[in-house]
Amino acid sequence: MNDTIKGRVSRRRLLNWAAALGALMTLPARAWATGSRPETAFDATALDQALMALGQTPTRHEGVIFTTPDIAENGAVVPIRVEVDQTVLPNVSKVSVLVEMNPNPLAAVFDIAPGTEVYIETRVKVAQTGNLYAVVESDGQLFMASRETKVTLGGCGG
Amino acid sequence: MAGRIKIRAQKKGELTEVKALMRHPMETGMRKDQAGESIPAHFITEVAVLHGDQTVMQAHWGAAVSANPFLGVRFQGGQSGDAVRVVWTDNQGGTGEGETTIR
Amino acid sequence: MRATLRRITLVVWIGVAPVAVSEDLASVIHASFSDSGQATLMRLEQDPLQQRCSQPRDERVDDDIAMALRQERLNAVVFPEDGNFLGDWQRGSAVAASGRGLQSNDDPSIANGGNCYACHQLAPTEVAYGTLGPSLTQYGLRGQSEAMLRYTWTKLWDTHAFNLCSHMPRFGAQKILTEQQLKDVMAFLLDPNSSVNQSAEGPSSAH
Amino acid sequence: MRRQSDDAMTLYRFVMMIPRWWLLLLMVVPALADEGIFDQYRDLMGDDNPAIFVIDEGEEFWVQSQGPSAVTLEACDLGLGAGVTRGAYAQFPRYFADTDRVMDIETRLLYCMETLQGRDREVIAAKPYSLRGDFGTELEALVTWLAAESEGMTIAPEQAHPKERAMYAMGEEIFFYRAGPHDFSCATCHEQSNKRIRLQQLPNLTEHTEVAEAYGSWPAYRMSQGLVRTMGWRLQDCFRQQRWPGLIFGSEVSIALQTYMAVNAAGGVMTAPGLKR
Repeated sequence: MNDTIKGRVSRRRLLNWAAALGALMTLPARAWATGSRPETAFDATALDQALMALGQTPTRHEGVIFTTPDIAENGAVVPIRVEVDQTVLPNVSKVSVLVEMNPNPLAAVFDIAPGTEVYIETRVKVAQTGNLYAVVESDGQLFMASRETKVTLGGCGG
Repeated sequence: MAGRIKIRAQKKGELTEVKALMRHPMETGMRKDQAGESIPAHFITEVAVLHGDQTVMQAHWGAAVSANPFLGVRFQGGQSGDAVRVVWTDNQGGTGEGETTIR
Repeated sequence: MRATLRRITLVVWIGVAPVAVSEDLASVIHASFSDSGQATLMRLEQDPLQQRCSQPRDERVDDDIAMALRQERLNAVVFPEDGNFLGDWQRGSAVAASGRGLQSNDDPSIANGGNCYACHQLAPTEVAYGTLGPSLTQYGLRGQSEAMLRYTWTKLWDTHAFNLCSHMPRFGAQKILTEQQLKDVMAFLLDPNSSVNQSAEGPSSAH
Repeated sequence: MRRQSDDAMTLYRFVMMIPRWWLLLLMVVPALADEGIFDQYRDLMGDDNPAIFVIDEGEEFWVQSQGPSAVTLEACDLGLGAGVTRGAYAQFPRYFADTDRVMDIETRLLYCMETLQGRDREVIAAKPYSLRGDFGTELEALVTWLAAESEGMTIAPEQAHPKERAMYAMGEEIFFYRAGPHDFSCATCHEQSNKRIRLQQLPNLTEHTEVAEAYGSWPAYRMSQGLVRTMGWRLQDCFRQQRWPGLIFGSEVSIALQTYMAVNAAGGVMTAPGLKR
């Protein structure tokens, strides 16, 4: 990471930032429709509940390309990637990531602007071995892919 | 103190690839400290990636995103020298911001 | 050079065995640690076996003292009073999986684990196993003859009775596991129904 | 005899019962069981290491005026002269005439905080490392930055002074010292190559290449803890898992073992801060 900047924020920058946040609130409405935070889905304590709260039961679709490790070195940090084959799933506006065995399965929802690739990388916590789900919204319909990730115990006192 | 962000933004053909690391504990609220006291929930709830003044992606996060979160996204239309910003807010009212230019 | 020096030291040790550690080293070690929960400074005192085994692997020699020590360990093994070696394999499976116990931060009122998976492959469905010890998958194929039961019990109770200076803990002799836990681990190894003695179920579980 | 051949027959039958796809699996499993088991995970992780924040924080602590004397640490002598940070980490542990003892970088930093800034050594030594729920300590940050100041440099601990050589010899003795209810020494896990504990690869710390790679990658960001940990912490936590009492920060045993590892690693390259499970 050579090309980085420090984010320590001076008062002046903070003011700039407040302006940016203002812009963030108003701009998207003009450019594209971002969803509000799906609180009910985040509060859900079971996978079915969380999926229901996202709108409808998603259909499995090969166009959702979901990459997770088969075995994670540690459950606290599990790298994941969600991509979509846009020739079969066009106009994707939303990507959600769920972890079946977590106390609250919904981990993250990404609102995608038109022109943004459907390509999300992040790292999530996985409480124990189980399925991870990627759910995408394409033309108002929900599609998903799932993958099992094994979470392993550490060595000496695990 | 506002949280720090490290960002790389690189032109890859038609696309601009953004990779960001954010300095944040992402506490779930379910852990206890050494003394047995509950550690309060403290996690980023909203993140946005902006190209110039256009939001290319906005995310809603729960506490299941890992500590010191990593985010990678790709968008079309960026030019070398354009500004890319990542901003976040957390459940305790904290904020973070980072900015870089596309290489 | 250093290895040669060590070997000379070793010869001296054996001559006056088993006074191994210089007072200097012992006092440095004592001054470098502090009581922490159940892990007190008492634990730094070496017994004769620990003294004897504090050498690099490739510098251990098999001599009369080693033979005597082995015999002493063998004589000290306590077999189950009721003559019953085999407990519940499922409980044994849990003992094998748990690595907690006897650390400074462990609650002494909760049973210790055996942490077998740290070093051994056991049930083939568990992929997170260590390789410091040999694989024990399909251990039950060795049968349940009296000799096999006594051999296995002895290995668990005090491995040094057969293999002096082995890296494995003395689960019985050092009271890491209770007699009942040892019986359960015995069943985990030897019961034909135990997961140790099954084959992995299919692509997804072995994956 | 009878028994043995029965067993052999059972084994033979068992092998013959295995369907073909199962044989394929048998070929796959050993491959997974090897070092490469986390390759896929590591590939997906990439090299974005959150320790990058801690490096910045350490540099800021270095130039921050603190303590009754209200001065920075910039006059601290880490062995290469007052204020020289570049390459200093790679030469620790080393003998310092001003204290007449061999010091590791962590105790040297405390010495500077005490002598330059007038801070209470005991207070800092009482909590050098993060506890659960913390987000890093000053010492962790300083050590991380200083390790980054040696990135790419050759590990070259001093061994000229008799006390430095004595420290190495003591470290070697301690490495093999078995004690505690489990009879564990450092060597129990770290004197053989190509061994794992659960799925974690164990470095052979008596072998140059492996100890160089291991020693040179600390301090490291521990993903399981969301924190950067230092070599001093690593040793404390090893002894906890060895079922020994608590290793005292800056103790002779801690410095002796660091000397043992650093000298065995000499000639290797500093790659810290690492990214570990």
